Amino acid sequence: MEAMIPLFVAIPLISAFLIVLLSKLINGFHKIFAPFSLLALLFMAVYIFTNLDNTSMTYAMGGWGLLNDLPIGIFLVLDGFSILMLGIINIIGFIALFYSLSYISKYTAESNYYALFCLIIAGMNGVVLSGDLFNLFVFLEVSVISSYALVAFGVGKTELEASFKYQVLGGLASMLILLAIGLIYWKTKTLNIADVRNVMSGGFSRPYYIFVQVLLLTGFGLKAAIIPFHAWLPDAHSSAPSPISAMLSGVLIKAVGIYVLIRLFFNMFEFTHEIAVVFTVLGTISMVIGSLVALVQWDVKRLLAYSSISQMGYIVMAFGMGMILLIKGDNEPAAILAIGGGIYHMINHSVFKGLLFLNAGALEYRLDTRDLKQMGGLSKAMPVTSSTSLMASMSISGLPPFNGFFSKLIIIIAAVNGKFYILAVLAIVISIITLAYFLKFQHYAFYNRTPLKSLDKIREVPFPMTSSMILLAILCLALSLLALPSVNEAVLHPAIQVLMQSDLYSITLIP
Amino acid sequence: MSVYILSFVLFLVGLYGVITRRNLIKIVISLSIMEFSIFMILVLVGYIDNGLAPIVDPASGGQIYVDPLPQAMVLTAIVIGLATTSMLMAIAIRLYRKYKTFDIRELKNLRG
Amino acid sequence: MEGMSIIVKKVSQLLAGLIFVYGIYIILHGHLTPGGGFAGGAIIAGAFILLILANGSSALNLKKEISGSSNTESLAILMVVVLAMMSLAFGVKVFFSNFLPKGEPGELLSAGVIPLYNIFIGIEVAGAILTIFLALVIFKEESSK
Amino acid sequence: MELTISIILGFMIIGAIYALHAKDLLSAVIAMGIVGYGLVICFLLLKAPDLAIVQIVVETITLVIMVAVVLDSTRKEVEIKLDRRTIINILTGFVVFAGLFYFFILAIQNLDPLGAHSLRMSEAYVEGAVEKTGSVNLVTGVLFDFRAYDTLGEAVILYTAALGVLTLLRIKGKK
Repeated sequence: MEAMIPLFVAIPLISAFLIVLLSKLINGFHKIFAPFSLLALLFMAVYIFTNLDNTSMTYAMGGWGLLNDLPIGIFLVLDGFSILMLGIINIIGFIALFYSLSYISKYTAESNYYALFCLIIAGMNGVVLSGDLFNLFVFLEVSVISSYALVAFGVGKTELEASFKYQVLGGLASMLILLAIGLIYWKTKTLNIADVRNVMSGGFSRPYYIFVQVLLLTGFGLKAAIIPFHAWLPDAHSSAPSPISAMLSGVLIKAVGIYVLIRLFFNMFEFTHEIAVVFTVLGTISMVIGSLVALVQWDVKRLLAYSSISQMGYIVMAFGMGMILLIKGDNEPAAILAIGGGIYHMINHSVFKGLLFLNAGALEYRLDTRDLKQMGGLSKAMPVTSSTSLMASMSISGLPPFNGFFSKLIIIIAAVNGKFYILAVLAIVISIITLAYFLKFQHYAFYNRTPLKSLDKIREVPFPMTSSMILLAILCLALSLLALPSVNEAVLHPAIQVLMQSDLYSITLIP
Repeated sequence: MSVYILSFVLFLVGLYGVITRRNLIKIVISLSIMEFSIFMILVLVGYIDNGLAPIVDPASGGQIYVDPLPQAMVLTAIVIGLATTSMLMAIAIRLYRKYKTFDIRELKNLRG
Repeated sequence: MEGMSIIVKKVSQLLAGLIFVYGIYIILHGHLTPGGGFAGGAIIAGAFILLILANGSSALNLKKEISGSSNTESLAILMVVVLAMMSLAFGVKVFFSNFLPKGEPGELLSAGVIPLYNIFIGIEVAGAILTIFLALVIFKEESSK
Repeated sequence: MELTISIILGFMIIGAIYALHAKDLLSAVIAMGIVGYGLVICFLLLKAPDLAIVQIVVETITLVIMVAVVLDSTRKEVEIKLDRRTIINILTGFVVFAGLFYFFILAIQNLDPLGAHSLRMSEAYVEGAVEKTGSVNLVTGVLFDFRAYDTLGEAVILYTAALGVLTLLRIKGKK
């Protein structure tokens, strides 16, 4: 089973190259080949997930394993946390690609789109699997460079400007990350995440430690669009083609932003109280400001983009609370709840935010506008889009019985148990504000009657789009099963375990 | 340590450029300058006094060589830099065709 | 873009040939002397760029060239991945394993698969840089029509 | 050694500042090229001939691309008015930079000074590496054997950029 790990990167790479080569010769090759290769990835992820049972696997690239207990090659690491991320990436990726089959047909150079899509998946899988800092950086660049190109895929004014802004801020973030990697190598003489932890535990100077942490926090915070670093997100996510928005908002900011932050700050650095507080504060600020700005948006996709910032705030806040509780060390159940809630909400958010962006794409596909004021009364004309978006909206604003309700509930219970009463109140208030702006979205898009007169011309979107929306909506309902203790134990527990016992990661790799 | 500090000054010059310049080309130049400074720091880290360039002469033994790993990292980073610069230039030239200027303040379609 | 005078064209043809051969030398000796696939590939791309600049883009059929260079790079990088997975066929469950005999260090034919990687990476880099340059030139030509 | 490199770095900083303030975009691009070539000399002094070759070629190609773009469009720098907001921005920037600079000096205080680097993990890349990989050039050995996976990623990045540039420079986006 270990030999399957590098295939997560190799298969999408090979399919990208083959698509570029063969789509000129064989008509429609890309449309058949790309979904199948992503489906294969999805099956592999599910297969590994069912067989992993609470252990972690490592894979030494090139056969260069440990030499005198030092990792000299590149290690790929697959544990409970990364397999969850792999699952999310490949599920959302497959569904978004299936959706693209009809959505992208109005653009030119379709085959390049599919090739870039495979590259973005390959990059994210590489980031999630990598156990080596520099390798992580390289695959991060693969995924973000293909996302720069995909954001500007329509080559209109807005797309190009958004992509330029995204590239400049992304480039800045990459520079900060590379500088941090250089500083880490300077001190520890190693690049392996587990090995860095082992060396760092032998003592370090405090200013150095803080400087590196600040660089990494800023760099990956820019990729994750936590609030003061969010400036690029609303533009990039709203001007990209809708399946790409679903990928960016649903998966990319988590895989290259939150996932790496959590991995580094839980499993590479020792916890420090300052960083834990910074995490919590940044998360809270993102949560509040993101939702307040979303409230006044009239562009559907900008509204969704700001809501992404707000929901990312929930996740970061949950992990920050978990960190603080772990440092205090007297309230372990609450810490488990907080971290588990964070992971749960991360999974849920990628599903419902992906679905919402696909809904917005369906609206744009038929109406050619993203302005809420020009929509209205679409619930009859587009029943599937309307009903699935209603489910997603209820889910994101935390109404039972959808998945969003349970994950938010777990986070709030954790906050109460951990005596963060203000944060608990804020989380509830923001949840209500979220409900308010999604009610606005529902009302103006699907129920309000006034502006659109030629309603009878508008039909439901084609089959690939409706089926992928329905699939995600079912997933929204199904994921609420994770709230059941037994399912929770099986799915989320390995991931929580990796983060709770922060030494576990380095011990399993380097005994 | 003066070389490291000067390299970091170069980094700050690049950062200053990214923040204050309003010209698309100048922003690209600033990012390249930041890149250069990081390459410099990485190569400086790997340097060893009296070390030889990492090309082994099979005949002689017992020599000190400089650390090859940072050099491999910088090689990778140089190629990444080429990739990002060319992507940025492609977008810059397209934006110029649309707006007839490189001024970033003229790009008005984006808010906040 | 107009071409330059006949003297420049002839001299650049000569020089481009020399640069091309130098690039191949750098690639082939990547495991012995400084340089390798990346440097050599970029040098080869430089030779082509020199020819294009001297002859002028209007004189050449760039549409054909760009699809050729893009195909070449796809094929080359596909070969790199195939080479990386080749060791799976040899029964070792390891990617990027150096499965060929190492040979005598310092000889041209040594270091197992490393020279092969160098060659394919060199072709890929040359193709990629040339594709980027040609795309810029073609865009300039077509959008100014 | 340290002095020579410091002097070259000083020139690079001056070149960088000139590049950011030049009124003519062409001279800004050329000044950036000078900074890049200064880097090549530093690489040679620091015993990194592989990097020097790659950097000199890549820098030349970057320059060709940038000069082509600048000559095709405009050479004029945009006007920056020194109104109050800009001045406040620049001043806060300088405060932040001073803080970062101080922080950096504090952070690197206890790290190895130039030339005192010790090998730990990369010992394996030097000691007996020729027998392990068969490559006399250690950098090539690291690139294509010990860390060949990184190199694959790097080639993929260049490939992605080429594909991205092809995608971005289509004349028509929608059918």
